[in-house]
Amino acid sequence: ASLTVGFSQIGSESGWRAAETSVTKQQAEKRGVDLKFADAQQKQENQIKAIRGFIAQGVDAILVAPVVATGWEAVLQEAKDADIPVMLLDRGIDGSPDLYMTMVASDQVLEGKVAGEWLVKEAAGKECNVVELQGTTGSSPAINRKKGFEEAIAGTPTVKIIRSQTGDFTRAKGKEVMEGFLKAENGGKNICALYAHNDDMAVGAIQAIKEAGLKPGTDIKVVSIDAVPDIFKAMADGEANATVELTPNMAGPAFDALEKFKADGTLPPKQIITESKLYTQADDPMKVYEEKKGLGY
Amino acid sequence: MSSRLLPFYATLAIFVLAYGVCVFQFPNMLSTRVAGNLLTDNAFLGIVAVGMTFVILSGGIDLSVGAVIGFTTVLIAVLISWYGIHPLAAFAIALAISTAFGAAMGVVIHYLDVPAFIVTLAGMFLARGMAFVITTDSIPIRHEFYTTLQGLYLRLPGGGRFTLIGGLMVLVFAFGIALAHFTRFGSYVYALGGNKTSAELMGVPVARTTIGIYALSGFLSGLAGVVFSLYTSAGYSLSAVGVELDTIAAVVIGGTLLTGGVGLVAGTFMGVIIQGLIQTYIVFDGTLSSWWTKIVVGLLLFAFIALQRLLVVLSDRKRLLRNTPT
Amino acid sequence: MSNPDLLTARDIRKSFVGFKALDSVDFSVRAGEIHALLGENGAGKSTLIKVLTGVLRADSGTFELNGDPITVRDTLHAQQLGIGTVYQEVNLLPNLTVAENLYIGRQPKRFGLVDTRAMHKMARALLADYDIDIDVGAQLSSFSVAVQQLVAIARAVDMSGSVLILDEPTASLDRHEVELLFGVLRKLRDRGLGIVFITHFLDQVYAISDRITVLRNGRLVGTRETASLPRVELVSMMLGRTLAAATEHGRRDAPPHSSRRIAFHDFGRDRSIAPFDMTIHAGEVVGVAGLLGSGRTETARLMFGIDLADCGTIGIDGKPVKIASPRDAVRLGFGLCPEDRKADGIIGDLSVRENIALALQARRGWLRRMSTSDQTELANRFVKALDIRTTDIEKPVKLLSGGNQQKVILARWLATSPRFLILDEPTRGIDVGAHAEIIELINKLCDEGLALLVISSELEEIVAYSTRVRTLRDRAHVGELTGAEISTGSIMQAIAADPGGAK
Amino acid sequence: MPGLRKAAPQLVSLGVILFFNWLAFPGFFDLRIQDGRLFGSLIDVLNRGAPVAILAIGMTAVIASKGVDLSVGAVMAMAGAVAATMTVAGHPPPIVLLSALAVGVACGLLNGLLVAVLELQPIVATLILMVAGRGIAQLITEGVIVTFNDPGLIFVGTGAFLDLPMPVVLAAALALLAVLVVRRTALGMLIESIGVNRSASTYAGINSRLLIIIVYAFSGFCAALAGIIAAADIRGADANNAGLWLELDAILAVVIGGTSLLGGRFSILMSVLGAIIIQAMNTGILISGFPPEYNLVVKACVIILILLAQSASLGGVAWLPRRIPAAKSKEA
Ligand SMILES: Nc1ncnc2c1ncn2[C@@H]1O[C@H](COP(=O)(O)OP(=O)(O)OP(=O)(O)O)[C@@H](O)[C@H]1O
Ligand SMILES: Nc1ncnc2c1ncn2[C@@H]1O[C@H](COP(=O)(O)OP(=O)(O)OP(=O)(O)O)[C@@H](O)[C@H]1O
Ligand SMILES: [Mg+2]
Ligand SMILES: [Mg+2]
Repeated sequence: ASLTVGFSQIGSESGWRAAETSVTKQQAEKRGVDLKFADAQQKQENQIKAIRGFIAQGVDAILVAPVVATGWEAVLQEAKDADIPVMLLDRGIDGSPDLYMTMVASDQVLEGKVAGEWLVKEAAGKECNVVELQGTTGSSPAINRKKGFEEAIAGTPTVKIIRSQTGDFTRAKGKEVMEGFLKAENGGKNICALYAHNDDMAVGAIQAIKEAGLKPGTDIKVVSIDAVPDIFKAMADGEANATVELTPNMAGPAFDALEKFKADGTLPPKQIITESKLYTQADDPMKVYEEKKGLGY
Repeated sequence: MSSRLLPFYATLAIFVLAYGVCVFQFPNMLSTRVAGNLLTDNAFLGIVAVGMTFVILSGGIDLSVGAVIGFTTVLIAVLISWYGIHPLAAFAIALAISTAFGAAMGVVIHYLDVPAFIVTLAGMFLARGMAFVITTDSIPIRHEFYTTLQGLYLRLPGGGRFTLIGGLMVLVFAFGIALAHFTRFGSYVYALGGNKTSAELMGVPVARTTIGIYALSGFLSGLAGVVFSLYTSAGYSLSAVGVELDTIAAVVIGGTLLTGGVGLVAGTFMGVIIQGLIQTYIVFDGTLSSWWTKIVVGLLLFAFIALQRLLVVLSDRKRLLRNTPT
Repeated sequence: MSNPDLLTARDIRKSFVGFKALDSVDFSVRAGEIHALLGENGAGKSTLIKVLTGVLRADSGTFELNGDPITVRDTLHAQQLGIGTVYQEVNLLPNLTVAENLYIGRQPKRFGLVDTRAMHKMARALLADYDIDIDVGAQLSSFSVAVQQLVAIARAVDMSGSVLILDEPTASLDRHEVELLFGVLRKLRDRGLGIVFITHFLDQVYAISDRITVLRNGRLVGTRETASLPRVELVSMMLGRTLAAATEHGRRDAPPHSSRRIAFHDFGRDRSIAPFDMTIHAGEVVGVAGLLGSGRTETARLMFGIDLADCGTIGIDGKPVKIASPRDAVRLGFGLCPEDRKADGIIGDLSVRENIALALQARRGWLRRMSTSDQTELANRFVKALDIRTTDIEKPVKLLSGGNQQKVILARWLATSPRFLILDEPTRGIDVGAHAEIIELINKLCDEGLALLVISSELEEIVAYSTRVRTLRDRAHVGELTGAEISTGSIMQAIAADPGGAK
Repeated sequence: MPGLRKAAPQLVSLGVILFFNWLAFPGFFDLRIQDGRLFGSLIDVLNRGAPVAILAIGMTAVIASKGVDLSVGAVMAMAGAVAATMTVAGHPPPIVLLSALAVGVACGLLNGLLVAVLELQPIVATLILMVAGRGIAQLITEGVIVTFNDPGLIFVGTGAFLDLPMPVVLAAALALLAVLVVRRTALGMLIESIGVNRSASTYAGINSRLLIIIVYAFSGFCAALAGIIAAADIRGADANNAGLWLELDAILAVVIGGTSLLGGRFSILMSVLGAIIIQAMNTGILISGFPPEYNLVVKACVIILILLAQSASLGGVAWLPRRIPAAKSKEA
């Protein structure tokens, strides 16, 4: 019989998230898995409800993309009591590793670090004032990507963050906040680089930079995270410099592990960390753009 | 009396009908597990909704509840995890603060005559902002007491659990019903919602009642925060975002009029459960994409409200004919 | 036997922006007396009551209760001091039950919780004094204005330890209920209560009061023993002039039936009012009489398209027309002054000017706005014609006294130069002067060719202006009196004919 | 027009906020021409405030009729989604704009029908579309940000007219037009009348049902316009985030502008002023350099201060004696 798997997704707040959902669905279809999808509309309580619902339905396994690291122990214990394996996507949880079978995630701190290291190299010892567009206040990618970036530039006093505000992970806020930064920093002349916690904010900020009469990518370097298609277009136009990939295919490895486990009981490793690959203008951005376009970003 | 209960019966009838439809489609939904989950998963929502019912009955609104829940979870987590305070003491502190916060909003609303919508909107910003200021990290709570509390549940035949927090919600509803219908405070609340000027002329202590109502809502939001922190064993500044709208929807689905003065606490219980049912149904269905989820929730919301209106209007007509006084 | 003063107010002053509502007024009520407080609309009677009971704060002045100086903090405090009050307009809570309205704030308790059973029992006993036997657990809003008024009175009476104040309590009551109320008041007076009674019905004043205080334009005119004050003198005290004997109108003769007429045929609505026929000619005043709940208001609502008739036809000057909404009615030149002016009449926050222009504007459509100067001109004209007392026409209409609000609504319809005007209790809460003016106005209007349908509980008034009187009973039109048949006696007989039909 | 005296608390609030902005950033009032349009923080305030101002214009009418429209944020997302997908599909800008605006009007009509004909409570009636509308927007874009490059559409968001950014021009034009329509016709008075007492208005022969539907349709139109501007500004339709929570900002703007949530008297220009005040505060927070954790706390404090100022200027602060509103004692 084919497997029935429940997937509790956070929501559809960004293009990347939508891509992850559609890739997960594609992966399930490819393997003949019957995927039960539940969108939590950004709410942890809804995710918990969904997991409980999956348990009540008696699914064969549960995928969860946890909206936050804490707060899962009770409900995952219930799943465990019901002998339903749980696999975490995107991020780990705070709690005993016994509660889940495996976790497929990127290293968010590493993502920030990769971006930071790229910038340190790019600045090459010259003075570089960075403005930072943070993700949604309190969200774990915002916290971790900030942390990783700060770690990477910690040893280089010439590279420093002069302004940091939240752009809520959205294009519109990214643009608005960047406009403010530009005004406040002498029309942008004090700014050497922009670090955005996701590409959407970077795309918005690029427009703000252009409208202020500066050249994004040259006057102000732009580095961001996620690797959504639109940023590759900007890179192809020379308006963005680098992005760190966060793959939307978290479910593939999870399904692989599940299938193996169901076949012969092999337990997968507790952590499957996806690659945080750096893309720069040198990586033929147009080609990547074409590849990524169909993934449902 | 029957006129007051009418929307409640309508809602009850709709719920039974809807549950029947669900069970017909997914036989698994008729289980103690699902029933137990409905209570546990909606416990915090139910508890704030009781407070919100009082607020709305009095003709006001409280947009701050979700943020107060978030703030409370953070405060409790910080008190326990960082300062090593015993959870019970942390609960007491959190409840005291949330009650005072509600009372303060009540004071502003009454004495400065500013619309509740705006005062509580500012309250929402403030509570959420204070949570951010304390910490933006999500903080796990590891304390034996928590484990003990979480372990307290009745196992129902069929694998369901009647948990402590589910039970607490039921208690709060019982308390709310008693408060609304069997105390003077309750009649003052209805009086304010019916007509504030008349209430004032009839000697209802408007200031005391208004402040009491918002303090109650603050207290119950704090209690919901406690429940939420038990539910997740964590404190997180972004928890319970948007819960105010879910709560208002639950109250309104339960037959309470936003204009105030009309409604039942028991109806709110039905509203909460109906919302939980909608979500359970969507999870069981499992084919809806993110966007269809929203659309379907909207449509179901509409269906419930329209059906309820229809029932009320129909029986209202019949009633008028009978109840022609001298 | 002059009893001691119970509640005394001295040198009370109260100003609202721009003018003095009370100017150095002295007032006192003795134990064991019924004291009538009289004056024109806007004289300041209600304001005085509000100041006495803590709703409004006087600018200056002193109060004494039983000789002790007091400061009434608020209405609750007034109640605690034993002052029970019924304010003008029914000020109860429509969404609460009758019993809750009677006992809010002092519900009986058992084990710390409200004892609903006991409360209902007490409520039934209390209302029995007023001959009301209703389900006290039902919402107040499901009862007629009259019942609500009686509930308010019963509540105030029950709460008044020493002083009872009634601000126009009889406005929506009919004779029977007024008699009951008076019986209760006399009993209370004999028990030693001081009762303040505001009304515009002079008959009632003479029937029940011991002393009379008259206010005019916020000033005290005087306090007199009722027995020694002739009616004519009282009226001149109130108005500051003598009233032409015009009130004592002779009955009017029906005008020659013209072809200009409005005809309702077989018009009715299931369970609301039985189908009836009625033809009203231009220049005619048809009075409508009936007991409370007999279906008078229903008739008006049906004619004006608020409720839809489910059978029957309407013809204007012989041409069939359709009325599916008040808007249709207005377009055909109908107008309606509703019974409940607070809920259905005034637009409280809008100015007197806008309230007067509203119906005309609605008929013109939103595109053809009346210019502000036209509106002002219109409003000024009617303020003068109807003697509406207001400091200026930009004042929100809710700040006007009750009687003046009524006149504003009348002005709203007159401004549309209607062909057919329905007045539901037009003189409710209107002072003697204005009362006479309105009756005169009704007569004048119908001389000008207007067709009028006037609903009123005051039979003398109906007799005074009606060319025909339609009588209603149990939601059906049961008869019509014309010409010489019209007298209070014959009307009484017609509307109460069936002893089982009404209370 | 409302006298300056009536607008005093709002103007003072704005002045104080701008003063603090200037303290935080001395270049706040600098203006220069950049690529044919004015450039500077002050312009940013107007430009960023434009969508909320436009929403507030529609919202004012709705609130005046004793309603409220929670769906405007979702309608923005829908209109943006329609505009973007149609543009990407190659339709010319005029058709695209008309279609997007038509979507907004249709949404408004739906709200209006629910409120006026089914007589649902406005908050609930519009909550339905608030939830479902965003879903529909995402359905249209399939959850992705639909990016476009059509200069015509982009002009609506980032172009300039007389050196002023288009959003500002559009908001100003709409405000003036709305004020003209509302005050030069009887619409304003009739809406106020319905808002104060719907029953009495109906008795007076006003077609309150139709008017309510019109008011919601207008709000839908405004929301669609704001949605088009928001999409054009970022050259993409972000169905997930466009207009998110802006309904609250719009309501706040109306209330700060002094229109009562209980319906009745309203002033469109004051609501626009309210929107500018909110944006001045937001921009101030952005350039102040405070860490973002403090954003909400600052915002809350500012709102409370504005309300205090307003309340005090109306003589509402009566701490000591119990205040029974004399004006209300006659009115329900
Ligand atoms: N809150 C207020 N603000 C301004 N003016 C007011 C206010 N309340 C009452 N007035 C004015 O005070 C005057 C006295 O009003 P009041 O209600 O006392 O009259 P009244 O004698 O009771 O008349 P009626 O017989 O019509 O009820 C009126 O001119 C009225 O317009
Ligand atoms: N919405 C309602 N709910 C319950 N009862 C109602 C309602 N509307 C009217 N009634 C009742 O129907 C009866 C007939 O009403 P109607 O107003 O026509 O009588 P009326 O002869 O005009 O009496 P009144 O002198 O009280 O106006 C009244 O007793 C009234 O209480
Ligand atoms: Mg009066
Ligand atoms: Mg009547």
